[in-house]
Amino acid sequence: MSNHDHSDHHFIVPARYYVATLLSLLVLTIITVVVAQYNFGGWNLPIALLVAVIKAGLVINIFMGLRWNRTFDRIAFLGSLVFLFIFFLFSFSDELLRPYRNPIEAVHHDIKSPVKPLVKGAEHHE
Amino acid sequence: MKITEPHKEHIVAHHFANSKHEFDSARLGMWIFLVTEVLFFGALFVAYAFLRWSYPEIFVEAHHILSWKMGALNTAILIFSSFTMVMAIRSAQLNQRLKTSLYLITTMICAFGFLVVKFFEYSAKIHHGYLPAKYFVAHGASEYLHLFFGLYFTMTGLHGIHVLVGIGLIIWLLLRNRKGHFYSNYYTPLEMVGLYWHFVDLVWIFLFPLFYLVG
Amino acid sequence: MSESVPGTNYINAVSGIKSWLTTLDHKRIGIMYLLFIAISFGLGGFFALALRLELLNPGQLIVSAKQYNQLFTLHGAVMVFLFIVPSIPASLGNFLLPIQLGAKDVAFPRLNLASLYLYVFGAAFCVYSMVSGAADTGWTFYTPYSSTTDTSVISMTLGAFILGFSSIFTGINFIVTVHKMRAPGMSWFKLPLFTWSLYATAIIQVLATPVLGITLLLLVVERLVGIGIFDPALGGDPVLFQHFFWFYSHPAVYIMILPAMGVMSELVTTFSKKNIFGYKMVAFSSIAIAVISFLVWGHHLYVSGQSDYADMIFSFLTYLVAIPSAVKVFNWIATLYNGEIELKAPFLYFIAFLFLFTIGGFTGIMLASLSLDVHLHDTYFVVAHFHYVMMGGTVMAFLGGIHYWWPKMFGKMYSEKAAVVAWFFIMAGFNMVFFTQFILGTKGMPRRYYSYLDQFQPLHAFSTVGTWVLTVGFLIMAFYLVESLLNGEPAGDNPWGSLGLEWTTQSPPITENFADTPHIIHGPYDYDKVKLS
Amino acid sequence: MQNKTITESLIASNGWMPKAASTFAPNIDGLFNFILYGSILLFVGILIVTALFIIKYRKRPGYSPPSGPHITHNTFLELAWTVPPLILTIFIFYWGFTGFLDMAVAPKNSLDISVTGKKWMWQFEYKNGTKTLGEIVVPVNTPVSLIMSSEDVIHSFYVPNFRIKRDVIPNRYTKQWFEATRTGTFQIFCTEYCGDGHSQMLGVIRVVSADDYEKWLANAGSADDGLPPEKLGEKLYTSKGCVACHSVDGTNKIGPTWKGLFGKTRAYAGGSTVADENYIKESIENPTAKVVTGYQPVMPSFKGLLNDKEIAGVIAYIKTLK
Repeated sequence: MSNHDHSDHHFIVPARYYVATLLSLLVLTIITVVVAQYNFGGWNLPIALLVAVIKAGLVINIFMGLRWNRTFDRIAFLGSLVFLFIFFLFSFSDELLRPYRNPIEAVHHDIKSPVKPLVKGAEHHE
Repeated sequence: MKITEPHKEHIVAHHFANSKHEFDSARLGMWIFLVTEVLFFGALFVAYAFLRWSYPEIFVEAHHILSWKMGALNTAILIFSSFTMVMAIRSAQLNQRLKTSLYLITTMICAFGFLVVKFFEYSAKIHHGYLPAKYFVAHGASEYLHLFFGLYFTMTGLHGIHVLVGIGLIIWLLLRNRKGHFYSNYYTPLEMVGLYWHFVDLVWIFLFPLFYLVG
Repeated sequence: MSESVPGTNYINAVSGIKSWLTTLDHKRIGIMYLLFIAISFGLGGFFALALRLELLNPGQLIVSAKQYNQLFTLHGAVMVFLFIVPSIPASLGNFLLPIQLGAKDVAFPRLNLASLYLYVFGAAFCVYSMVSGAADTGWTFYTPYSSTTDTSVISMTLGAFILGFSSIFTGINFIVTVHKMRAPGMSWFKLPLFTWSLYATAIIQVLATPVLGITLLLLVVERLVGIGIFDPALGGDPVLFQHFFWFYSHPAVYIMILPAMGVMSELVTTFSKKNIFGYKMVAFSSIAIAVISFLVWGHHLYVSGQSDYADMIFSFLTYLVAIPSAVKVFNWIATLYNGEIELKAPFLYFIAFLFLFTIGGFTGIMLASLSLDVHLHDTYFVVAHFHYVMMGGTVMAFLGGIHYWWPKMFGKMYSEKAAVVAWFFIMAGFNMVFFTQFILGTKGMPRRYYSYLDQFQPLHAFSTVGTWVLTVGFLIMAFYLVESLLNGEPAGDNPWGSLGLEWTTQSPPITENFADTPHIIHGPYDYDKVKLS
Repeated sequence: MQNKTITESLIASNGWMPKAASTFAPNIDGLFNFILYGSILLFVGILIVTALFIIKYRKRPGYSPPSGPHITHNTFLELAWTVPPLILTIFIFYWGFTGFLDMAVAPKNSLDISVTGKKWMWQFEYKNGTKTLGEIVVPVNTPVSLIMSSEDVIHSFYVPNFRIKRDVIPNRYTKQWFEATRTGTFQIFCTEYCGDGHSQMLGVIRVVSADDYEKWLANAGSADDGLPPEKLGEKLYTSKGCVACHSVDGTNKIGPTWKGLFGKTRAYAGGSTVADENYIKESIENPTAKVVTGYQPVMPSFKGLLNDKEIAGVIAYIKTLK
């Protein structure tokens, strides 16, 4: 078996890519910190997540080299995100949809205190 | 370290055709391992989402307790260490053994720095009793705040364990690089540990805003 | 290389215990897995016998309620985590996957050995749990029971956690091996269907097992420090645990059954000397099953307080996953058409699978139905259903695979007559045990009951007697297989006249599998195009 | 099993399912039979074809299989065994789904009963404050809503004759309704594994006529006034669920047996005492105060569930068990 195949198969990424990525990541970190000092109400989470996703994209594509990688590595990694999303979506569909049919089933109560009987004056909850 | 000493020729394992075959296989294996890691941490993020949905108020309260400055510092440290990691690999690709070692050492110092900051954060929380339910003794906290800290310690703790493992792997790389194992045609372990280390960075990129910034 | 010495093979190439413990040869690792899996099966079977014996009559017979609960927990945990999940992939798969691809080894032999050691390490945790106040949570570890009971839950959970990583390592190895280690000419559509099924299995192992890992880890942390995510007393949601658990454990069912389906495709082609009907359909349905299996876990939660809308989505998707499985069954039967069928022992297990798995499938249709499942959920009907699928499906295919590849693995034949006798005992015993439980279940007998209403006793007793018949079958099998190892006739390289690549090398194979790297020209089942000399 | 209240036999029925007793049952049984007979038909078909092939194409002297390329594809056949099953399963899905929706929504005028599951008993409470243990009485042909919750782990409320089952969860309410179609006494099981007493966590539903129900509700709790104390105690032993954990014949269950209990010296962590009236009363109202060595502190408090007269009855009953 040929042990030494010196074919030039390793693509060497120019250092400026790495430096630019580092600087972008640091700038994005500063942005997300600064933005967090202001309150955008319901938009706080989406904004923070958007910045995090951009940062993650940079790390994955440049530092981890997925940009220059074989197709299957990409499919595998994107696949993991798809399945994670399925997990999130389906388990959340349960939690989010619970109140709609029997509103009482979405009520959390404290089990440390004895179960409060609902009977007295209990109305129908549909 | 004597950098004049020639590198050691890598011998391709008997079941691979050539070193490219070996490298590609190893990298595919590593990516698939990272896939499992995505699901591993991802499940915790799903748990996070559930708690956030059920008890939004504890996240507001907790975000005043955590120090975003410490978190931001750690973010910068990890990002920088990711940078030094790719530079270490790049140096190996260019047969610059000394530089490889220097970059690896910088990465390791960053990793230790991260853990030191974490140590101070943890001790402050422990001191004030912000702990998971069984040990939660903080005063004036809302009823379910312990849930936040249960999750906080689980997620950052698991991430911290990954950092520790990373440090071990970097030490191993340093030892091997000293023996001259890595050169332009063979740097597979560097690449693998690099991918792992970037993943650790990636997890922190999400942990930081979700725990420290968004209240 | 070793072909210069005639009679050398992977077993006798090097000798000594140490050479086995440090081996990187996928075949030796596969054989060691086979040994440990057989031991686990014996252990799990012992627990099953004990708990069935206890159920011979209502009230106490041999163990207390708590011991009974521990018994069924151990039976489930051992059978699931130590036996059936690794069964076909880690033993037969490890042995055969590289040979079927024409490779010298799996992509990462050291990772393969690490997976074996993790398996043993995880098993040690489980055994520790058994001797230190065995867990009594059921293998499902539902919170809050599992986070509050005083038995040894943590060690059992950590054991399963470690076994999960063993399974992940096998999965990673198989995916890379299939992608990277195929011999020249071995295109994707020349892959044997067993390999396809292992590939689909590996996808599930890699994607689902980490979630089990984190779930069990959270349970351990829950017990140690009380993070409260799953504990209602602390503000958590116990139904969320069920989502976490079944996100792994439903796809895990397909980790168990997909390799079995792969074995079936190999058996039906070899013993009918026919090309498989609908190769691409069978191959793609493996992948389809693997993917859809991630979308159906909520059908375990119809009555658990899950939202009705989620119930609806999960029920619908569950019916979709039934179709590819049914298609496979039809394809196998169509393959028999115009064949030249030999009723050898491995083929008997093909028939057993077809018979039992189909019953398991039809009862699955009942359980997937929303309104009907309300009545059947958590009764003996469910117990019977998954035993028909897991034991009637996976175990039968596993036994078929062992009988089929035994000559290749050890170079020796077993007694065909004894194999037929054992098969009859196993089939009779199995149906006695579990068909009875369908009746019990529809009548309303709940599962995991230590004691029961007097009216159920005749059925329970019949089921218990069935376990004894089943045991006789397995004892006969153990006897003739050991006998074969000691005094078996030499098998020859290709006793079944199969076209599979694994049958072109010697029995048992040499360490490097093939003297020369094979070049693949024909498909794995081209019985119409290739005439064997 | 020592459940003394006789419930209707689940085994004795013509079909596979127990005898139906709720409005849901006919639809569910219909679906069951549809799948069952459809499956049998298909299964027999599969078996016959397989058997025919094996017989016809078995290797034997004088037989050689047809030569020529093998058939590996047949679009019509493949569509034929993919599409009709798909349509059939979607039909089955629809049937099960609509049946399930009927079970999910209770009619507006339903009678509410609160159900509490705890290790290992079922406790029921009516709107007028009447509490019962291990037994509910409901009127026939009336929709009844059960609003359920648990005090410890997950339980599941299952009545085979009604075809209803729903998990009972510690920090949430779950709801299940039914309408009984005939009078009788039916079995309640717990079907979510909940520990040592899981198989003893039973109960009964007594379905009575509307008149009897009104009478029962008006007299509930006072109907036993005429009984002598030890008879009252014996009755309470089963009706309040003591039977789940305590035997009266000396066998060891989850709790100590009552046989010969009275007057015996009981050792517990941190001391011992003679089992007299006060000890038994304390053990009923505050069971975890003095847990006899070798047993788990799992008994729930019966404070408020038994009045003084009833406690006296239980003590009197225990005294008779020599």
